[in-house]
Amino acid sequence: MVQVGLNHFLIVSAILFSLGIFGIVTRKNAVMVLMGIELVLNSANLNFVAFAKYGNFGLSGQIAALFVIILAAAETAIALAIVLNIYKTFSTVNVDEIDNLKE
Amino acid sequence: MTEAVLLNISIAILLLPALGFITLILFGKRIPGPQWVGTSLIFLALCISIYVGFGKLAFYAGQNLIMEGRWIQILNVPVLGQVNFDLGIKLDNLTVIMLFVVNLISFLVHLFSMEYMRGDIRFSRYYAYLGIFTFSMLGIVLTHNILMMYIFWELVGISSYLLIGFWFEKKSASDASKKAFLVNRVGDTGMFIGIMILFTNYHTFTFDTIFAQIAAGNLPFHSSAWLTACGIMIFLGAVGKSAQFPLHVWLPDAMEGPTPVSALIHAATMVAAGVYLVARIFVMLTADAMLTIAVIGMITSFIAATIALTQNDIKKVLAYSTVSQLGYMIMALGVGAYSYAFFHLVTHAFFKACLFLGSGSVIHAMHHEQDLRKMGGLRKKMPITYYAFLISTLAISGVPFTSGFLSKDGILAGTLAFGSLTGHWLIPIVAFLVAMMTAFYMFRLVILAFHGEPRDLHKYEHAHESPFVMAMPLVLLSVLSVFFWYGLNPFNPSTGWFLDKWIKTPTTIVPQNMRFDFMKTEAPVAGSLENAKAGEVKTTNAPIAVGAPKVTKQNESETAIVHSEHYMHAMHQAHYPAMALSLLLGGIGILFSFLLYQWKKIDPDKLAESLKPLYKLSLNKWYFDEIYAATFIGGTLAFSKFLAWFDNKVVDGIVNGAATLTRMVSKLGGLFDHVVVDGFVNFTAYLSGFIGIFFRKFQTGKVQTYVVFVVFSVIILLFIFRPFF
Amino acid sequence: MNIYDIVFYLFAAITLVSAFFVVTTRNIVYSAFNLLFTFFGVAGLYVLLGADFVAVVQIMVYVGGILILILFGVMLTNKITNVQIKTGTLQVIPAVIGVLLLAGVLIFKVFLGTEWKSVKTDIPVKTTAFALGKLLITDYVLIFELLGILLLVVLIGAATIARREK
Amino acid sequence: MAYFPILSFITFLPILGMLIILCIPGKQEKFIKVFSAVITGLQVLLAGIILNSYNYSLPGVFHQNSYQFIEKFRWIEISGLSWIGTIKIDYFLGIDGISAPMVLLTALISFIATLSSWNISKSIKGYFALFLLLDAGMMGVFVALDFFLFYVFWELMLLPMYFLIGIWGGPRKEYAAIKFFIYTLFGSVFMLLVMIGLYFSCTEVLANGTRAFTFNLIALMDPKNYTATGILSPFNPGNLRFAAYIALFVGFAIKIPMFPFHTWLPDAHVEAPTPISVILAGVLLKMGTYGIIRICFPIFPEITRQVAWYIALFGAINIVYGALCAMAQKDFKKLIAYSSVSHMGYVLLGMASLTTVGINGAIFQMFNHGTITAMLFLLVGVIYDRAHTRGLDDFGGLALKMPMYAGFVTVAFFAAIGLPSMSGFISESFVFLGAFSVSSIRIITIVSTLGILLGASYMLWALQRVYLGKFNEKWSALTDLDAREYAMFIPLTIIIFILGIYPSFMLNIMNTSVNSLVDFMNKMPASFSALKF
Repeated sequence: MVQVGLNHFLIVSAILFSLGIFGIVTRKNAVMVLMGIELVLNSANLNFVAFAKYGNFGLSGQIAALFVIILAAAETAIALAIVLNIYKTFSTVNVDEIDNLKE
Repeated sequence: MTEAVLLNISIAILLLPALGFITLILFGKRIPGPQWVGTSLIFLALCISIYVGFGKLAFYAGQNLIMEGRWIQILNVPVLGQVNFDLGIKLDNLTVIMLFVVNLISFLVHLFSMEYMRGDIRFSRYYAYLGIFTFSMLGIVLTHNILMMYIFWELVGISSYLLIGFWFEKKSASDASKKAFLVNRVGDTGMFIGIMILFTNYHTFTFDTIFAQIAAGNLPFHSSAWLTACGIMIFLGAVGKSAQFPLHVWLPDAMEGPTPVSALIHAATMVAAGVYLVARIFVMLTADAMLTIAVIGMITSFIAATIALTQNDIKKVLAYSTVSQLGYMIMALGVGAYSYAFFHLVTHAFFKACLFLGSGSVIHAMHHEQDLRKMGGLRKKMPITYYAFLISTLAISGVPFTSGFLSKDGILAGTLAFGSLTGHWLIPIVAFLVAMMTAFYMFRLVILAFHGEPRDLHKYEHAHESPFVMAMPLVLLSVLSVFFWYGLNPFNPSTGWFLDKWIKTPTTIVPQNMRFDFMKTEAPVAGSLENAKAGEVKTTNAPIAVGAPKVTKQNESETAIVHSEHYMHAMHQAHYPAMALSLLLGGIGILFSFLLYQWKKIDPDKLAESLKPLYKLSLNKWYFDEIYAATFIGGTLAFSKFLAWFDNKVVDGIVNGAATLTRMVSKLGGLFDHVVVDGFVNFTAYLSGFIGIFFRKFQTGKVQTYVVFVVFSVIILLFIFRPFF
Repeated sequence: MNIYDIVFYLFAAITLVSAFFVVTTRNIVYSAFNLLFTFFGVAGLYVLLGADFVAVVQIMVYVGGILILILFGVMLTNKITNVQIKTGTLQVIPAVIGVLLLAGVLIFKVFLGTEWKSVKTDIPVKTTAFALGKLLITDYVLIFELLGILLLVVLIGAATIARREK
Repeated sequence: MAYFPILSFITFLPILGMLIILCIPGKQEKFIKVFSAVITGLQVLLAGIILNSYNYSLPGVFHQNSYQFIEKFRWIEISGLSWIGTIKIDYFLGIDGISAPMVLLTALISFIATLSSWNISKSIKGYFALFLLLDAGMMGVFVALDFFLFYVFWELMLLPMYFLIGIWGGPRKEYAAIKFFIYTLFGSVFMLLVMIGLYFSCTEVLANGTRAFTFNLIALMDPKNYTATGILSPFNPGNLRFAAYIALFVGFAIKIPMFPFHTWLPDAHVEAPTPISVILAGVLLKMGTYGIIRICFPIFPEITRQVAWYIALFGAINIVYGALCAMAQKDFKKLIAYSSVSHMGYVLLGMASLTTVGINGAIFQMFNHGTITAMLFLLVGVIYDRAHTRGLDDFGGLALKMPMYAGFVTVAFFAAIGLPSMSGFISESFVFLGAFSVSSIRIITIVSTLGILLGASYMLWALQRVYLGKFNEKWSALTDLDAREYAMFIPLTIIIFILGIYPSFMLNIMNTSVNSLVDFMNKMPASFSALKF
């Protein structure tokens, strides 16, 4: 078994990313979709940090990760506000029933 | 009296009837008394023609006067140089005599018609037609070239068409006029071919120039056969117009026209035009052509005479007698008795016109009854008509002291001489037979109409002598049928001025080896050669401007060289036997008719019964009409029907078939287009629609679906951009 | 296999397993709690990567902020009295295929297929907070300020959107 | 002479008239009719002016300088087309003795057809607009001296004719119109092919001394202008001149119409309205023979001499066949249509003689047939207007009821059967005299003289059936001619008689040109062999 290195982290990140995508795609509930997005963002952050360590980029990777976290928080706040609004409008948060984009 | 004056006033003779025609056709309905317009103009023409005739015969009897002017001129023709179509008139003795004859008879017919045609709904039109006819006939007589002759020939045809069909309401009249025109056209077509032969070789139509060329040895297409053919072709025109076998069928039918018209056209003038034409081309006829002509004339005279024996319609008898007499003249030309043929033409014109006008007078008196079987005894009611008719009948039967005796005897002598010289004895035999039959049927006519007891009392009661304008022409014409107008010797015309001074047989100009033996001359005739040279010079003269006609004089004595001594001798020898024989046979004929019809010694019906097949043949005119109807007319009509069918079904069928085929191909193409090409297009549309529908499924409006796409796209893009690891 | 490796695998396992449950559990509340473990796991991995400050921020922001927000969202949109808090799933099979493909591609094609120029550096065992703070107010000051404004806008915006309109 | 583009004027005047008519509201029917009559009348006037200032001594034919009223300038010029180089098409008009009678005829017949169009009731505006367009096309064909221009006018005439038959025609008008159109188009396609072939075989010296391909008909007549390798060049040993000649001839023969391409004619005539029949018989048929004389003969003289016998043969077939078919017809118009076939046979026969007299006769016959047949169709139109039937057996004795009409009928019929003193006689005689003088076609000519006889037969038979005999009481309501009809017939009658009595009137116009043409035809093959043809 090889020593844990960059690739290990990348693999973890990849799997996490995939799971996040899976969540986004499969779940009906808008909140669940939001959770999937958080997973994806986390996987991205993991990559940033991993490259920051192994890629000799100094701390810039970590800074980016920080920014992403901040954006994720903002995004979640806005998204949840929207979800609430949707719920008020459609009385549901199931995304498959909300297909107004179609028209 | 110069020649120019004579020529110019002859043009006036020609144009006066034309003037009458134009005036009457345009303003006829507005002119009161249209008959006076036509009659006075023709009277003027008659006076002038007498003047011309007198001037010509008295001062220029030995010369031909010619005036010509350019009609159509084609310059710079490749190879030929210059081609001229001339208009011209030629005054020779033949012409001036014919001018007089035509004008006189025309005038008398005009006069006669005033009473006869009074009250007809197209009275002015009738006089207009008479005018155009006289004009055309005079044109034939006057012209100096064969094209003009053809032109007037056709015009005569059309005027005869108009006059025969004058009462066109009658089907029979319009049929007859059509038949006359078409049968004439058959002959005319042949004549035109003859003209084409001449023009092709000589590039001119002028008789004298053509004859000069032939005399100089320049034969058509350098072949004597063509010369013969040319003569026969032109003779075909005469066959048509002079009602010769086999084109004689129109003339009896032409009696549907008014009777004065029959007198003018179908007895005296128009039908004589054929004889006149043959006389004009006489010099260029070869022995073969002449023999053909003689045989045709013989057949015609015989057939017509046999038919005339049994006809019951007064005009039909006269019509067939006319055909028979025309056959005589043609036969005379064929046997070389040129002068007697023309002589007979003139005498026949007078007595036949008299006979027709007499029959017109009878018909008029009998209220348009033409059947001989319903007449009889009219002698007492119509003495003037009777005596005029009788004199003419004597003339046509060849009784001495009449003009007919003189001319007929000459012809018989000619045939006899011909028979003795060439061995063609059939011709004189038939000629004498016909003379006998003529005497018989003419007296039959007279006896049935004028002698005996009236058979139709009702009509007889109303019959009356015709008024002056109808009687006067009869008297005049019967007087002209007496011998002393033509010569003082009542038994030998050749010493009279008519034949001695005026009419002479011209020398034929065909090569020696193509003549009858008796027409050969020992040495080439100097005059004709000289004439030939003169003719040649004339054609190369500087072109004459239209409107300034050239007048030439020709010395006739040079051209008028008579037959060889041999022939003259034979002719002289034949004269008295012929006279005796004709007198005998004529007497037998007259006697028979008296036996049959006057004294009733023999019952004609029984005779007819005993000779039934012959009688039927004669009565039905040898079935010529039926045969022609079955063969030529029926054949042409059937062929035209077939061709119309062929055209409609086959030719057009091919076209339509091609169209149908094209349409089928195009349908196939359309089908291909529809199924394959269009199918492909539709398939594409369907496919894109299908794809659209397919992709529409992805366009769900759901964010998640889009995410899926994004993911797949990313995968694909990754594969695309990073393929190598 | 040293202790570092063991810790890594531990955290990785926590992260992935809990993440798996996040996306597969039908009950939304369970998902939310599983998400908590995932965040922790990731935070642990950050630590292993020498990013202590980021790890702390991760826990504070995600666990303390975002997760709470999500729970609020769950609560507000699903009646708590409603027993059925489960959520349905969509397009599971294409999603599974797609995700497997994606994971495969990412792992084998991108990450393992790329020859990363990895530099083995020993990260000093000291906090990175100081250095990060320095970077934030020097090199990245503009972004830092912009993010501040963004957060303000989000604050107002979220409030506005979520506000019940009458 | 002060330069005045009189030919352009006479050609485009009707188009101008058409444009004006298109601007007039369709309800102004009377005005449209009068206006069209004025336009065509002006055309006659112009034709008269042309005739008046025509110089009889200039031959034309293949001397460009001796054409008259020439208008020539570059019309289309497209340069830089790879191997073709430059396409140059001239607007080139001019007349000589061959086209001058046709110009006169076109103007005259158009005017008379306009008068006879008075009874058209359907869509007056469209009718007269198309009619004038047709007029322009016909006139253009006769004055064009550039092959391309000729072709343009040829096609220009086709389309209005199609609509005039197809819209204003009788019961089977669509069939007839389509048949006419396809037939003619079929011919045009051949013509187009040959035209293009000739273009790429012949060059012309330009003003700047260089040579360029040309459509100029006069340049095409001169063998010196041909390139060594052109597909239709006489100097190319493998040239296709014979095939091209046949193709071109067929193109024209359809128009004549020559047996066996004649079947469109009876249909077109029967279905077309009277004035269109008049135009069709009077002018359109002449375009075929005109094309042969103007294009086939001088451009392919050596082949013309080779095939002259066949042309004569077809002429004779036309004469006899047409006459026999006419005899069997029951429809008056069809009878006259077939008589046209027969009469156009004379033109073919005369042309085939290649003699001055024959070709003079042929061109003269073209003119005479134009006037005589036009008159015949007008006469049929008169009873058709009144009785609405054309069956020959439906009538009888009309001469009693309509004597003036019957008078004109008699004149026209006798003119048609070539009675002397009427124009038809001169032309037919010339044709026969010319043809007979050529030994190879002598027998054919003799057979053709049957036409004289057969022509008289069917004409007189028809005359008898319709006009003579007992009056058919069914038609007692018929009236005699009115003033407008007199205005149509009197000029034609006068022309028929004048040209019959003094034919030099017309013969002088064409004579010089015909002589020149015959001379050219006779010499040309010799000079080809001198040029190693």
